[in-house]
Formats: sequence, structure tokens, C-alpha cells
Amino acid sequence: MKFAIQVNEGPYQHQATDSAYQFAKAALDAGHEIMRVFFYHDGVNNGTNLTTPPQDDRNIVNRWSELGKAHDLDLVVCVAAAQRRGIVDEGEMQRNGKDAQNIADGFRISGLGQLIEAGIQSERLVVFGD
Amino acid sequence: MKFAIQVNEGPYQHQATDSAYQFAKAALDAGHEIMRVFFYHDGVNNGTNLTTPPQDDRNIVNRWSELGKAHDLDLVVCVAAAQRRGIVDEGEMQRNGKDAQNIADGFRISGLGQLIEAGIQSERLVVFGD
Amino acid sequence: MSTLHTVNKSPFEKNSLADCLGYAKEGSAVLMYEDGVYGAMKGNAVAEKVAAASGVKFYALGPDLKARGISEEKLAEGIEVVDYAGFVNLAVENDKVSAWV
Amino acid sequence: MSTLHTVNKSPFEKNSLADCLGYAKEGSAVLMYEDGVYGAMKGNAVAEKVAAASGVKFYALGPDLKARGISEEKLAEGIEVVDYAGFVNLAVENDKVSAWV
Amino acid sequence: MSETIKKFMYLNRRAPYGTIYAWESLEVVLIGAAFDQDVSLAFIGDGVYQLLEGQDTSESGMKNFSTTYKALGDYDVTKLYVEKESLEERGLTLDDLMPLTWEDEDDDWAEKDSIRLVSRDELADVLDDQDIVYSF
Amino acid sequence: MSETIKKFMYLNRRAPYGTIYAWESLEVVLIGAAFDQDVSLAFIGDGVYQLLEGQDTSESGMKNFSTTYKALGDYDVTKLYVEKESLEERGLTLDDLMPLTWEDEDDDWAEKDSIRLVSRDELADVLDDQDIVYSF
Repeated sequence: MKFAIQVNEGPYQHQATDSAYQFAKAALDAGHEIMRVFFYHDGVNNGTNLTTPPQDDRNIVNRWSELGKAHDLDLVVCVAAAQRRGIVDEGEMQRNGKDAQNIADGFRISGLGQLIEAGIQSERLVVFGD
Repeated sequence: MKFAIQVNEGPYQHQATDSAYQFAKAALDAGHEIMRVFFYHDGVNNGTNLTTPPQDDRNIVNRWSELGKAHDLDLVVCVAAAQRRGIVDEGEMQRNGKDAQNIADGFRISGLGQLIEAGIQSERLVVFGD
Repeated sequence: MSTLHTVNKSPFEKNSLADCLGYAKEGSAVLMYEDGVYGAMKGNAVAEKVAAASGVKFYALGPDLKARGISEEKLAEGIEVVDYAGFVNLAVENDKVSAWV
Repeated sequence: MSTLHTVNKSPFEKNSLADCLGYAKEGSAVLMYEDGVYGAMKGNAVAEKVAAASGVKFYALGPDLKARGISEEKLAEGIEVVDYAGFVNLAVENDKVSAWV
Repeated sequence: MSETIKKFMYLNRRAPYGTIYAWESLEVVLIGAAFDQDVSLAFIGDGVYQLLEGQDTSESGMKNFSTTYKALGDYDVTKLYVEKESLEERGLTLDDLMPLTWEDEDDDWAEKDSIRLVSRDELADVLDDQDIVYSF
Repeated sequence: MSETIKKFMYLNRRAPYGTIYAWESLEVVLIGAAFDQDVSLAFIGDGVYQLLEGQDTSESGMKNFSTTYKALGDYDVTKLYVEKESLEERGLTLDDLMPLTWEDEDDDWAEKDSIRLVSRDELADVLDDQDIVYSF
């Protein structure tokens, strides 16, 4: 079955992104397809490459990057939400005159249309939030 | 009177940082002292210089930077919380082998001891959160 | 000691106001702000609980009432409206601030 | 159409479970996970409401129960424990998922 | 007409301003309007507060997005379900909400109400009938 | 001894794991223990869930921080107030909680309970007596 996943909260503060990750992993393990993971609201903060969590804790950002790489996942960070919260890729850096970018491996920044498209093209949308 | 302020949520998602800002401004306008604003939990995300909010909306990060500059405020981002969420200054960048820093003007990264000290030295601690 | 209790969540969504009222002693103040201001409206299921808290003075933050379209005539009796300067004054006048986040 | 309702908040802190129960029709499933699993415990003020929802099947996520120290004997009757794979199956078996975030 | 037409429900259960969910939900609705799906919005619980008339953020410094609801009709978003029980519990009536209307092209551009006041049971049926639910 | 000794209260009203507040609150308590203040913790509402015995995060991938509560005694954090009404409402008793103790140096290192079961009214008096309240 073809899933889409929406993540509304950032790393560590809420369990939402942990649950979304475990759900995604279980779905892939069961042979399902995940056509997109859309990071919205504070969820865009999962896409920063600047975290350094304690060694005895899970690395939430890297975990997403690795799952994405292993399964060729489309990890999309909402551009409007990202601009409010400071998640920046090469293009956004240039467009907004920023000194740095911080997008993590395997994530891409795109528009809200990707969330609607995910709703249309997937068979199930599962939302994880606060 | 000598105030300390604690901010537990990041920009835009929750009103907490807006309320903290308006409270701080009103306190300063009334001639009170704010000995420290301590950003904890997702509150550390107020200290990123990578946001580009829409032009018709308030710029939460810049507003803190400007208030800090005008009143020589001590805007402290908790290091432990910042490492989990990806707020990085020059020192953290080097220590953790990151490619970029993103700390906003007027903010500094420091330890939780600064929050305890704020509790001891201030006459009132006011907490803003979710 | 007198305490300023602050409540920033809607009483219909979260338990913050209810928790706070269990601890607000006589002579203390409760300030409703952000989504907490919905607790200051009259004619809803919460108004009775607020009215029953004896010896506690209730305040609501004007700018947050306005943002949410709550005019003063919609407020329950006994609620005093303050602005941010009034919030600061309440923090000064009481011995400490307890946030029911 | 059958719906999988998901509830991830404690019923004592937020209104999510109560809201959800107002909309869970006969034949639908309710999955409690994250802090929502506290709603699956027996002997508390919420258990009655859950028991009263007729024709609705309740599930609780095992990994979240374990994390919180809730052993199976502490669960209310009629709650079925599933793991993440079971969560995925519930999403597949029902026609859609409605998240009461 | 696109190949798939789905019934899209945007479920709004939060008050405005205290959190950004109400506003960022509207941003999805506006973008989604371009996709020619069968769109509904539901306002239950504190979500009904989003539609209160007379919102004025000038003193709080927040962004006032309440006028956007009035523009939804122009985007062909015309089905806004408001739960009766949620209004009552909060001491509100329809008169406290913004008047929201749309012009019906198939009925000589007659102005029609976008807000549909429904009971919880009725809304449960509407939700049951949806293909997809976006929760905010 | 530092010049000022204040009564510090850490007020815990949230369940563990669903949000990080419980854990980051503990991090403040541990750092704060070095400052020689008069420290208390209160667990009310869902905060009492933080102390449930037998937490095991191996299957959820979260960080298990529950053992940290057992270390608080070593940091001279020995006053943990647990509200009776909150336990009852949740169908819990003291037996469901981790045993938390400290060794009293002034009483021949006798092992004493850190958890103080108090009624809401009693706890209201304790809160009233504090100089400063950190809310999590």
C-alpha cells in the first residue's frame, strides 16, 4: 500500500517525529511504499544538519537521513514553514541572503503543493503531531 | 525590580516567545531591569539567524536581537537544548565539527547554570511556554 | 506569600486552568493570557468554576482578548482587563509568579 | 467507511480522546499511542468513557506502554496491544486515518 | 479535471494565535484549492474560535489572518462545517462568528452561506464520508 | 554557603516521553543541585507518571531517563512531593512508583524516603512557601 506521512513537530521536544519514524520503518519493513514524508510546522526542524545530540541518545535527524537513503524516500521540508523557522538549503540561502545553509542529507525544501499531492496520490495519509 | 525570563518554545509555532517579548518590553519601558532571558527547550530556536518570515509578519528573531541591543540584554541559549536542536555558534561549530553556525546577533550559548543563577539573582522569574 | 498564577491555555483544550485553581490560595491572582483568555468569557462551561474560586482575583490580558475577538461585554463578572504593563505590575505586586504552562 | 482514529495525548491533560470518542462510529478503531496510552489503563477516571464507546475497538501501542511502565495487567478490558507493525496494519485495514493531534 | 477527485477534510480543533496551527492550516487550504479536489473544512472544539468576528491583533503584535477566512469563497472553498455542540459549550452562537459567504456561479452568482452549522452526529457522518483527513 | 538561599520549586505536570519537558526538567535539577539552594520537586497531574516503576524504552527508541530519579538522593535532592489526588484520579498508588530514597548524613546515614505523599491542600501550602517556581 502507498503511504504518505506528515510530521508536525521538531526533534526531541515531542515524540511525534519518533513515532513517525518508527511507523515509517515498520511500514517499509512490511513491504509498503512511502511516497513522501512531509515535514510541516515545527516538523521542518527535523531537517537541520546542525544537531549534536548526546551520545547516549538517538540521533533523530541522522535516523531520518539514513532511512531516506536506504529506501530512497522523498523527505520534503515545507518552504513556507522552513522560512519562518530557519531551515535553509543552497537555493534558499542565496534567495534570502543568508550566510549559511543547514539542510540535512536527503531532505529537500519544496512547497505545500507537495503535501496536497501526497494526499491525492497516496492511499493513506498518516499525521504525527503535538 | 530585577526580572529573569525563561522562554520554552521556538518562534511562530507557539505564542510563548511573543508573550515573553511583549512582557520584556513592557518591563523595560516601566524602568525594570531584565538580568537575563534564558531560552530553553525549543526556545533555543529563537536564536537562529536563518529565519526569513513573510514581510507582512513580525520578525521574532530580529525583534529579540534589537531589544537585546537597545537594552544590553543577556540573551542566553541553553547549550544542551541547543545541541539537540541545532543552534550553533563559532565555538560549538568547531567543537562538534559542523560546517556552519547559525546563532543570531546578540544571543550567546551557555550552560543551564545560567538559569539557576538567574533564579537566585533575580527577584522574579517569569516562565513562558506551551 | 502571594502568588501570580499565569494560565495560557484554553480551559477546553488543556487542564491548566483547572490545575491552577486547585492551588490558587486566597489573596492570590490569576492572569489568563494567550489562549487562556477563553477562560475569562461568560456563559460557558468554565465560568462557574472561575466564579467559585473565592478570594482569588482574576485578570485577563487585553491584547490577547482583542486578538481573539473577545470584547469586554463578553467577559465574566469580576475579570479585570490588563495590558502588558499591567502584567508586569502583577508580577511585581505578588511575591512570585507560577506559570501553569 | 471505517476509520482508524489515533490519539497521542493523555486524556487527563488534553481533550483529544474525548473529542475522538465523539466521532468514532461503530466499526471504527481507536489507537492510543505516545502519552495517549494512559487512556488505556484500568481503574482511572477515563476507563468508563472508553468502556462506554460501543462498537469501537481500542488498541494501545505496546512500545509506548512499556516506555511508560504500564504492564498489560494494568490495562482496561478490551484493549488490544499492538506494535508498530500492528499500527501499520490498522492503517491498512481501515479506509483512512484520522489523527486527533 | 484531474484523474482523481478525493474528498479532502481539513480538521481544525485549535484556537487561533496561541499556536500557529490554525494559520498554517489555512495556508494548506489556499494552496490545496488549486488542485480541484472536493474540499471541506470542519471546526470543532476550540477550532470554532478561529471564526470569531472582530479579531484585532494590533496590540499583541501577532499576524491577523482572520480576513483570509473571508477569501475562501473566492477559492471555491465553500463548505465550512461548524459543530453546534462546540459553540454551545463555549457560550457562542452563529452570530458571534464572521459571516462567510460564496457566490454560486451555477445559480446566477447568488450569495450563499459557507458556514454549515451541524450537530456532532451530523459532522461524524460527514467525516466518515471523507477520503482523507488533514489534522491541525 | 552562598549568600542567598532560596526555596526552589521544580513543578512537574507532564508525562514522560510524549514530550521532553520531564527530562530537560531533570537536567535543570541536576545542574541546580550544585548551587546549594533549598530544592523541592512537585509531581502533580500527569507529572506523577514520571515516577512509574518499570519504564523500558527499548522498543520505542526513546532515551530512558527514569533511573535519573533514583540518583537524585545522591545530589541531595530529597524532597519529592507527590500529590495524592493526582495518583488517585489515575488509579495509581505509591506502590506503582519507583522507590526513591536518600541517606541522611545527620542520622547515621539512615535510608529515608524521598517521596512525600501529600494532599492538594498540603501541597498548595508548600508551593505558597516557595521563593521561585520553575514550571515544566
